[in-house]
Amino acid sequence: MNTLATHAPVLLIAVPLLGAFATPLVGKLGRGARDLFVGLIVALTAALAGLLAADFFAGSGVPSIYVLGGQGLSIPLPSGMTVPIRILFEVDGMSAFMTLITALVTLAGAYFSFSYWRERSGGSMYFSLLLLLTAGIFGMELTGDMFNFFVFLEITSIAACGLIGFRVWLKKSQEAGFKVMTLYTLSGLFVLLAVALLYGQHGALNMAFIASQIGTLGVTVVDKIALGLLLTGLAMKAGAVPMHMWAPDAYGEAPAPTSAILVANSQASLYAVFRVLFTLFGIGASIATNGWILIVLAVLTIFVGVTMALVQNDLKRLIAYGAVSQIGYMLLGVGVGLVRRASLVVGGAALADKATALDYGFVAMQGGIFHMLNDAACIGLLFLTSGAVIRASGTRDLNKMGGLAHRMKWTTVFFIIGAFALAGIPPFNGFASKFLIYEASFKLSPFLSVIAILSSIMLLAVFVKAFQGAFLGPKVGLAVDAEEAPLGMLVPMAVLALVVIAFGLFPGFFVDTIVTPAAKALWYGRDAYIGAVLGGG
Amino acid sequence: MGGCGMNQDGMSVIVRTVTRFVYGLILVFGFYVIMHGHLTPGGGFQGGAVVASAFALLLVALGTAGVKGHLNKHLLQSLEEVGALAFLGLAFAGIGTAFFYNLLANTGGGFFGVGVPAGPNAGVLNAGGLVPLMNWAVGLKVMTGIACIVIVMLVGARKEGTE
Amino acid sequence: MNVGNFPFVIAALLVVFGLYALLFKRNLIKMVIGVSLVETGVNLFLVMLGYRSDGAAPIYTYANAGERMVLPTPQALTLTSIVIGLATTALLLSFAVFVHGHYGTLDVRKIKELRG
Amino acid sequence: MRKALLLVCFLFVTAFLLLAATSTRPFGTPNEAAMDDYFIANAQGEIAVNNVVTAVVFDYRGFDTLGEATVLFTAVISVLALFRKRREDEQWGGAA
Repeated sequence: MNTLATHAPVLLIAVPLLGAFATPLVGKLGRGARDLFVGLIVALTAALAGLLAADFFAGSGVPSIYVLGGQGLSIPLPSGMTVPIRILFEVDGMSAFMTLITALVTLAGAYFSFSYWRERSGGSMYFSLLLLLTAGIFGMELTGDMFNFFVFLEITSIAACGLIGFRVWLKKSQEAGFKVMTLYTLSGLFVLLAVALLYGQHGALNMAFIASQIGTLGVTVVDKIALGLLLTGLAMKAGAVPMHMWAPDAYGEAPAPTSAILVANSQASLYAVFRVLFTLFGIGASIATNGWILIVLAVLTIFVGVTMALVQNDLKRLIAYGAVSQIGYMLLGVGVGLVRRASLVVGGAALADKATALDYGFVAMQGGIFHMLNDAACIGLLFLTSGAVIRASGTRDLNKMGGLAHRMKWTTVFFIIGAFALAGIPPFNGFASKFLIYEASFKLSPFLSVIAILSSIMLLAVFVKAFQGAFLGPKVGLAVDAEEAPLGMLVPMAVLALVVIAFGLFPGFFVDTIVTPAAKALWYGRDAYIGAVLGGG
Repeated sequence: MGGCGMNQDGMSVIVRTVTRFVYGLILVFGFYVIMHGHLTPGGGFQGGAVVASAFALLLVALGTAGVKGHLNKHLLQSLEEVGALAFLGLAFAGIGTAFFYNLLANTGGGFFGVGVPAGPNAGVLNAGGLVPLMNWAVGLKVMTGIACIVIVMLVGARKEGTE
Repeated sequence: MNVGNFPFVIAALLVVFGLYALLFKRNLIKMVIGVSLVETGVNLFLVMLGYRSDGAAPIYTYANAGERMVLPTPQALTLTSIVIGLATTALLLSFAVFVHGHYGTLDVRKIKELRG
Repeated sequence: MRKALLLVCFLFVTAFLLLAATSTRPFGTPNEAAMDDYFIANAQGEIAVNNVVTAVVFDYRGFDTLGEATVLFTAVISVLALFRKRREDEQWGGAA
């Protein structure tokens, strides 16, 4: 038995935490030592995430358990008990998939930061917060315990707000910091209230146990209220539209590399929404309603995100609204899947057949989940290029930029790749996943896919405008002697660009190896998720 | 800002004298709460908060100039990181079995390994395995962390809050 | 003594008061107080869920033999969430300090550079 | 308009919370206490600790406590970072 792979779930959190606690101490030795240390920690974390994912996707697909502090690693129940008493991690296809996304974005963001933050103050604290944010996101994705999830949610909230307000000399960053912290806290408290209600109802905090209780006892009023609070809180944290007001501020005001990681943070909340809807409440008559709620949120998010992006003149804020609209595509894919799943027979075997026959609901889920990975890569790439552009031109206002393409050739190329991928233009990865979403949502309702396609076209117009404003035309202001971004920035951008192209050229391979297991874990993995903890099936 | 009683020189002589007297008592009580966390109500967090409140009292009563040299921000921050690392290290100690495995409890005497009789009893101080050690680590972390926040905000708010 | 659901209603009202302050007050500090009130309400709700009628504190040092004890888990959870509340309040107040430094006011109606 | 919308939201949430409070089980009568009874019964035997809450905080749910310590650490680092000593070009209204 490979011990490192066995301990990978907890090391994935413990290693960045170790890095975060030690970074300020190592930082006293000087910048070189600190950068080396953080670089090692980030590389080790990414390697662990890769190991975890490789181990899982090569295995049989049964969720694996890690019991914290138990006598044995995979014995969740003490003898004679039917309730798991310790905190445990549960890794299924979806969790393993999400850790891959986080690892990719963190790797690019952290290595970009080494150059980006070179001549700024407070570097040790910056990297410490960055590692804490990463650890929190990994925790949200791996934990199988409701309260533990809330704790990690709060870690990401506080670390994210510390990073958003990090450049205290910017007026807007402080306003954004206060606003985002208030809304994050509120969303965290909604989640905590829901956890309290579920604990009061079922006397336990383990997700699998609560799911099985809801399955056997039926959905009570208290459970429904808890579901409502969880959905509100998590959709708020993910930036879905009626509760999206913080998202453009957060993405726009945070330092560029952290904006990319904040998108991974939003996706972790989105993962939690899916986990709640499919695993915790994946049974009973109300799941079709839940699916339609997701679809309404999705359509609003796509539409409002793109429309608001059209009117922006601030480069970061424009990309931020683009990021908001992409959350809508993921919600749309999974929402269509949820509605379709409700209309099929409720039972593991029938659902498994539909997955192998590629029912349109399952295809929609594949599209939505694949789009999370694609969005992380291309939005991350866009935020990194925006960082390079703003650093070179000294402004974020598109009206005051221009002519950067003359001197910053590589950055221009990367921006084009990211923008095309986000708008869903064929050779890039955004097309691969959006096509699955269009195709599947058309079968549920043509209206949905029309909205999705039109919004993508509008998004292309937005990025053409931004491209024209920043890169084309005569050289304005600082652009006259703007220099190409240093190698330390170009390499992380190139890595993300390669990922974007690879996923666009070989979508079939990636869908088969990593996306399908993740979609299956949600589609019919509920019984396996519960069975891994409580035994039986 | 001057009107709220907190300034460079601190508060009146009465307050300062009482503070000097009470300060030690609060510290002793805080350390007692941390040390007996596994026997009586309390623990690392509560005790740490009590000790931090003693620091805050000192800061308010004697003023920021009065405690210069006693409470060093950088030292406090380093100690907090040491506390956090110690806690993480204790959690790592049991990784041979599982993360957070309590490998010292009930080893039969020695270092925090004494067992306790079942049912109500007066309590054994040398028991609990890693629990008392974790209490100390967390206590160190909380007392220095909160003190750090209080000092930084008290000094910084005056400087940064008004342009 | 049977009090039904009355204590839970009190906790819910505390949350409601906090939300009121958060939504309708115009001063940043009062909004922070609102957030704190919501936190207190949720913590109160959480710790009340652990009460068992006629139960004693779950500490054997002080317990009498054979006594019924209240549930320990909610107390542990509340401890965690109180510390989290402390952390968020500290950060919110720090942001309020800097907002005041930049804008010269704590009135939310005058702090609106981030619209649209 | 904005205020009316807020008021509607507020009233909705109020009703929701009161419904939650009234539909929870009565005060003092836990539905299900198997997990907590296990803690009460086994804290002394397994962890050798008299204070059951401490046993839960530092052993059974120790990972939550690590998270909680991390939250406090994050807050301290964030506050220290906000009030840090800045460079010359990082004063009010400095470069983006």
